[in-house]
Amino acid sequence: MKYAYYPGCSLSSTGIEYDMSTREIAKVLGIELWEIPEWNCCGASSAHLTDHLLALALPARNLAIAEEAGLDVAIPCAACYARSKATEVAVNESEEMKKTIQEVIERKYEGKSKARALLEIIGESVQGDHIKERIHILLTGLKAACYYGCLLVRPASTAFDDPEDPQSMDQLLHLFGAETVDWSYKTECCGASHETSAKPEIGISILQKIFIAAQNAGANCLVTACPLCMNNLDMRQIEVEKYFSTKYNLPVFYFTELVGLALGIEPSKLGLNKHFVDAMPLVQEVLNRKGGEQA
Amino acid sequence: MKRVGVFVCHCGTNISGTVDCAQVAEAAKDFPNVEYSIDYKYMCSEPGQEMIKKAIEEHKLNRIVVASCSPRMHEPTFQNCVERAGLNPYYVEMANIREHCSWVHPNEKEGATEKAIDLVRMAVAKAVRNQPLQKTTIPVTDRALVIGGGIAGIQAALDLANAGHVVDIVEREPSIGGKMAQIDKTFPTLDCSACILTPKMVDAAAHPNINLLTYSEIEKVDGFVGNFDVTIRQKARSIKMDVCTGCGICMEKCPVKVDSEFELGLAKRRAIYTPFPQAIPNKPVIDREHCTYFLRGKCGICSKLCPAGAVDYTQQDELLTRRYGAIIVATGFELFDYSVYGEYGYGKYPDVITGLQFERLINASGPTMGKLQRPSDKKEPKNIVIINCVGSRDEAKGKSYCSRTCCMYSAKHASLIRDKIKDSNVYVFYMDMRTPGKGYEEFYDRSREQYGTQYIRGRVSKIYPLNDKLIVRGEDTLLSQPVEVEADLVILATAMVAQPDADKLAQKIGIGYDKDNFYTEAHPKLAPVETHTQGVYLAGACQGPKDIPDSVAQASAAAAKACGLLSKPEILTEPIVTEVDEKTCAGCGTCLLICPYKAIDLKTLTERIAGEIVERKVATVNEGLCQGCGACTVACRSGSIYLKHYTDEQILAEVNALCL
Amino acid sequence: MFTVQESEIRDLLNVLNKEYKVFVPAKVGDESKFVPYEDNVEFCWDRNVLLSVKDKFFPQTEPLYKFKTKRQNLEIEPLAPKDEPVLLFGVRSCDLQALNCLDQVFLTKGFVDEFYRTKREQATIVALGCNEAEDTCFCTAMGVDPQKGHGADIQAHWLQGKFALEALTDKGQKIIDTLKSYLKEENLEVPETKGFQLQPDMDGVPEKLKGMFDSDLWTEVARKCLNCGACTYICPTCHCFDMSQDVRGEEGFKYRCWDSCMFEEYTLMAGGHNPRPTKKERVRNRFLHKLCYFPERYNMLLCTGCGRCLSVCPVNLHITSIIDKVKEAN
Amino acid sequence: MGTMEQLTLQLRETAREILESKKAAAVIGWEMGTFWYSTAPAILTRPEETERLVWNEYCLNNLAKYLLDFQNTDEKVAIFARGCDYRGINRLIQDKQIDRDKVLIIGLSCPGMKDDKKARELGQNADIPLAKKCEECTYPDALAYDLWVGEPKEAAKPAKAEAKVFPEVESLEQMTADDKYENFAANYEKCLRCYACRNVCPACSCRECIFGNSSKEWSAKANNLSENMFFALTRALHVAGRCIQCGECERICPVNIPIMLLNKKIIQDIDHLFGPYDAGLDPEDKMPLGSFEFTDPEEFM
Amino acid sequence: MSVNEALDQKTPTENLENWQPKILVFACNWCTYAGADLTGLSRLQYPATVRILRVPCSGRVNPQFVIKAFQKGVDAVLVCGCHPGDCHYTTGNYFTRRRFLLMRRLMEYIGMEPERLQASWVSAAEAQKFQQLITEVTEQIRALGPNRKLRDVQWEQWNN
Repeated sequence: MKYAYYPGCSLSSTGIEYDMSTREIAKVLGIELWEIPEWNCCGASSAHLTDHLLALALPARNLAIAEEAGLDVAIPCAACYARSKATEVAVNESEEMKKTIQEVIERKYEGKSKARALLEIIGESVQGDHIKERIHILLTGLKAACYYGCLLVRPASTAFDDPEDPQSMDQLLHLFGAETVDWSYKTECCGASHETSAKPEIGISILQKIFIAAQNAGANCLVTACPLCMNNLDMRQIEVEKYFSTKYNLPVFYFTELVGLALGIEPSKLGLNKHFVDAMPLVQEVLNRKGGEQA
Repeated sequence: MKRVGVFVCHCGTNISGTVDCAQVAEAAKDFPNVEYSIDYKYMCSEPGQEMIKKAIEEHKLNRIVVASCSPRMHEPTFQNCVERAGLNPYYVEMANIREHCSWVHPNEKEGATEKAIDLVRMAVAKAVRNQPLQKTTIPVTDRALVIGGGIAGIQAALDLANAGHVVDIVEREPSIGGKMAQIDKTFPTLDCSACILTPKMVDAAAHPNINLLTYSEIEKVDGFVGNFDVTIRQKARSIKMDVCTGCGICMEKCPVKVDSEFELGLAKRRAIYTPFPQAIPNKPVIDREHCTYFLRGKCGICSKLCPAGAVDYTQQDELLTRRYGAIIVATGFELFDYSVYGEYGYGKYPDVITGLQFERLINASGPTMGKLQRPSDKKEPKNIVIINCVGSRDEAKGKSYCSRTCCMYSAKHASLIRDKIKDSNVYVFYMDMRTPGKGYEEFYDRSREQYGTQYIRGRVSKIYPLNDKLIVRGEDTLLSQPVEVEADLVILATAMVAQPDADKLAQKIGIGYDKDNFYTEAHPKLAPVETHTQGVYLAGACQGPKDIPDSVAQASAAAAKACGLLSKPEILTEPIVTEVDEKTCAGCGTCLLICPYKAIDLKTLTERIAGEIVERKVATVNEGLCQGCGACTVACRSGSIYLKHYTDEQILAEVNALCL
Repeated sequence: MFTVQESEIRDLLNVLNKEYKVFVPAKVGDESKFVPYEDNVEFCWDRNVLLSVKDKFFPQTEPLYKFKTKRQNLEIEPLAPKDEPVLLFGVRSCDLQALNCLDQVFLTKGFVDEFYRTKREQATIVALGCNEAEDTCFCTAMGVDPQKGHGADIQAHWLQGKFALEALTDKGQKIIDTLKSYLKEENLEVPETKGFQLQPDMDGVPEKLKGMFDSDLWTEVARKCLNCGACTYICPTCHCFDMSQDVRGEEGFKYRCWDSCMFEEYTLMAGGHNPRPTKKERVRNRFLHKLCYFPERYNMLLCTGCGRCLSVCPVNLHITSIIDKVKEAN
Repeated sequence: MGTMEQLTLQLRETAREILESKKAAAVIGWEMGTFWYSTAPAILTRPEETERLVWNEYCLNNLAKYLLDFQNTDEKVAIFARGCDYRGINRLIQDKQIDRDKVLIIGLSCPGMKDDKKARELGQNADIPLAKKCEECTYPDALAYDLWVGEPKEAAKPAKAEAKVFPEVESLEQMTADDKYENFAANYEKCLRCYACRNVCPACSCRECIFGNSSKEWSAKANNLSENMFFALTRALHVAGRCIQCGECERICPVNIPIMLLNKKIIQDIDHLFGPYDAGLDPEDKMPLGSFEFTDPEEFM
Repeated sequence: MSVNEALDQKTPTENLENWQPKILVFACNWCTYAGADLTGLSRLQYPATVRILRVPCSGRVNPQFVIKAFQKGVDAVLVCGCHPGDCHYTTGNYFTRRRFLLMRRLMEYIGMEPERLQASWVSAAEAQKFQQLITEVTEQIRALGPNRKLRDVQWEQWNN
């Protein structure tokens, strides 16, 4: 299967591990990723706060290039995916909006090339038993709290999973032998940009609720599919621990990193060594178990 | 020989102000078949009508054309006038030269007069072709059927019975009482629901004119107003009603325990059961799906223990067909299935219950004998959250309409809890408080001020369990900040929806229903309890969400309407109905597809054709059902079915007259 | 015999057109019929026209008189038939024989139809011989000479690219005299018409048919008939008509229009009884009328073998096979 | 021996066996007509008559409507059925004029019949084109049958339904209003009102047609352009949603009026307005003008 | 005598100015007829070119009446009824909608100007809409001039 690949700004910077692990597991899973040449920023939250047409036009250019190549677009980051999906729906729903967008980006975009979340694509590509031979090690010992965040499965009308109780990441990890916990903060807000705003304590209290819920559910790590969630959960975990003088020690993974691990890809290639909350001990633990329970 | 009289009315100056009535009358003289033509100031007045009568005698007229106002206004007047002069009322034709002519062409005098002449010419052409029509009578069987034994059905039946009519109540459950029997107190007076309901149930059971057909369903409805042939399926109770004394021994000893529908899953019942203690008839029923005897042929304890020997496993469903003059549909409502809401836990959390389940918990004859306790751990709840508009006013996942009653019964629940558990905190999440009835606003004020219920205007976005509590996250739009309540119990005020099989019953009876499967009334303001099908009336929540006072009011209204119908041995039917020319009808059945009233059927005709006895199918119209819309006449290619008073020839005559 | 080159026929017709309203057989779309002569007309000399000249004398719809009713009294205003000298150029023998049949009906036995008569008198007919028969033709079997038109004023032949004219009546002679300048006196040999595929043997058939009213031949024959009116409306000899009126208020026109014995309403009586209720009776009546009743009354067959009914009938029900079956019937 | 000759023998054998064993009171097929290019419907009741049956490239007539002649007998009637006959039979069943269990359908695989009028012009050994109606045929074979003549064939499923478009209707639609009217008037100026198109049409099964009954005042017996157009438009409306596109009306019109132009226009409009629909495929389906949808297109708001 | 020559006698094209279009309106008794009454009650004006023919339901209007009307010399036909869903007989106008969706396309197909056959749902309360509708249709038909198509001119042809 071939997809146009839209990494987005985070995956070229703070979310580099997401990009590295995505490319690695794509190779193994036989998914060809064609990075959109000169892709432009998707506008994320800042665009649609300022101008509706701008918010729709920015992702439209990327989709248009993908459409010229006849490919759907694989989008790892939840925010880029949400914005691209909004554009695709807007163009398909109203002829008149399609015309205005085409004028603005000076390209043809008919809405045929679809914006697809990477989680959805990977979920589909591992169906069927051909994946069994590819698994090198089972992720036994991992008790993951899958954290979908606010954008990935909303709005309900275009979501690819249940907005209240999403299961796609849980099922994916089960395939690779990981255990996931049932907890109620799957789709709660991660504080987004509040940390950097005037009142960081709002963000910190939101994060604290997530960590407590995950701990109560018995999880020993968090798994996410959005660089901003990763940013807050991983980077700010220490800050929250200091603020509330408590210890969570919950490493945070991108689901692509765990899939890579299970496929036997070398941890450093997946960027597992780049986390703030040191993830290596847990990774090592899982790897050590490798001897016993080979798939 | 057709002799037409034309009478042009001035209507004071309403018509003559623009139309030259004398010229119209003059012009009408040389229309074909016109014998007499006159214009006069007020045709509809007493002298005007006298003039018509005199002209009929003098000139032996047998067709009358009145050029005046709209027939929707004075057609009956002139029809009666002509009838008094001994002429068939359907020989009258009106030309609307006021609303459609003089009033709308004030400064085109010449054009208006010419138009008036044209309209009179059309009316004359039609009148000449009009046939005498007689209003036919159809017999009315003096017996009413009430479908549904809830408060609405019971009230309607009592009113009809007290008016001296025989009434059958058909109730699907083993006992009458409906949803009201499950309710603890009723707003706004907080008087006990059973106390005001059970007496009426007893009256209904005891009333000589009322027959209760419980544990029965409607199988088929044929016929038409005054003559509905209804087939009722009396499901086998496996109990001989006449022998059973209702002592209840069987119910104690039956080994099988099953979720009680009446208790909404909060308590169990036996395989042989009565839904609730005050059930009427207070005789049990065997639930054959769960009774061991019926499943594996063993047990039979109840029949052994029954002192009166009333248990009879061999009983079968019985089909009973009776003829009724009128039908009152009072099948009530069902609660919205809130499991579509992931926000409230998809129905997984035991301590999230519906308003009706709460009514059972707090009801003295309920599973907990009125002691409010959490279904999960039976503890007494302290913090209770009530959420309004669950499923109502929500086009995305629920129903678009407001269910009218939830605000009031949520206020009632809050007051009851606060009254029962003094140190409890009750939070009600609402969007708008709707208190339309008498004493309703005061009741809401009392629940807030006197009972101390805390009303939070905002939606609940999520409920999730934390240890043994339920965290209710919502928003207070008045304080514009998020709100979180650690609740012990959450009560959802779910929407009122139509019964799941409401559309099937509607199709059986032949009445309309809307997109939410509530039955459609003939006219929302002018005929709220009637339906488009003559003789079928509506009462209670089956017509739309409503509370007990409105249901009872509608029940009495429907009973009054039914009395109006049943009080007469026969009723007159409108003669403008269709008729079939059996000689040319080929029995193709296309008209059957068109008729909205199922008034047309195919019958077999035996006749001699070219020396052979032959049987063939032809259409036949049931004059009682046909409302005279005429849609079938257009579908009939050979013109074999025609609408009296609006036949093809009559309408063509008008079209031809238009262009002479 | 006088001849004119085919190429000059248009000039000849133009001359005639000055004095008469000339009609010529022409191809119009997929059909062929007699149309008033104009320069751009596409002639149809090689075969007989589909629509015969019947409707020039007996039009499908013809107003007879105008009436006005006022209360009880009635005024009738007859419609004067238009006097318009007409010349039909190129009428085949079978159609002329058909015209002869119509003459019997409309002009003899003590009743003369004025409308028909005036049109018949005003018409000058130039017959045209047939060189080659179509597959559906069988006029010789019906006693019609394809090379000699009955009752024509001039007999023409289309031979070797020329038209040979021969006067049969003094009216025809006068016309030939007026056209002298175009004509050359020469005698051409008129060949015998060939190519007849159908040769029904008519002798004894009318008498035999007298006794065959109840034969079940008719049930068999009528099974496939659709009972449409195509054969009767295309047949040059069928002459049945119905009367109707076009009324506007108190005035109206009474008019005559073709009717077909194949239609159920044709014999439907007021009370609803129909002496010919099914298509068997109607098909039987049509053939008996043509081959038995008409000869009995006018001793002339009411079928001239033009073959139009055969080419038009949707179910290939044709008179020659009926004649053969009648011959075979015992 | 071409397959058609073999099939003719099988046809006769099947018919003879049916009549002898009294499985059906009559067999409806085709027999040779006067000329090599003409055939005619044959309604046979005696076994020896089955020798007349034929199956060649000129079996053009639609046989379905002859079943109406057997309405009053309660024995079965056998009928050879190509695709258009089968749709005609369903048309009569859906109009309740015959019932399915009184008809013995003998399916035939139809190769498409030749144009008999062209055959008469071009002669025997010329290359004769298919009849117009067979060129446009969408269902050459019966979709359901009791017997089958020729090599067994599993019943074809109805084609994937999508809205049909007819080129000649499209081209007519482009013309200006006056040209369209002139074309329409020129066609119906020729009409003789012989009603052959009505009598052959399986969708026209009224006991008494309004055009055959002057008491109905719908039409005058006079033959003028206006009345002819009224007849044409009314018949088009009467068969709307019911015409099975057998093309017989156009084929047998004595004056070659392109009658199907009206029917095809209505069929095309029905497909686009109410969803693709082929009349006469299944007697149980809903006739477009005998039903409605709440979501029908709305142009009159 | 061609169609057009005959018609010239009937409506000579010279004096087109004082020619009044003749428009036939089929109005259903429960909605549009009542709406027209309301237009009168509210004294809203519209041109006197329209003749309203009352039918019980728009479902009663046979498309053959429309052809007959054009034959007799009407210049335009308007079929009016209740809005779908409001029909007094519950489903009458749903059939009207299907019949006249087809009929309008058929008439346009044979060359009739689309403005000459229109359909519109007018409820008993839409007096304004009825007035506007009649005014608009009248202007459209005045622009088109008298209708020559489908006209029965036999009467004129026989008269001279």
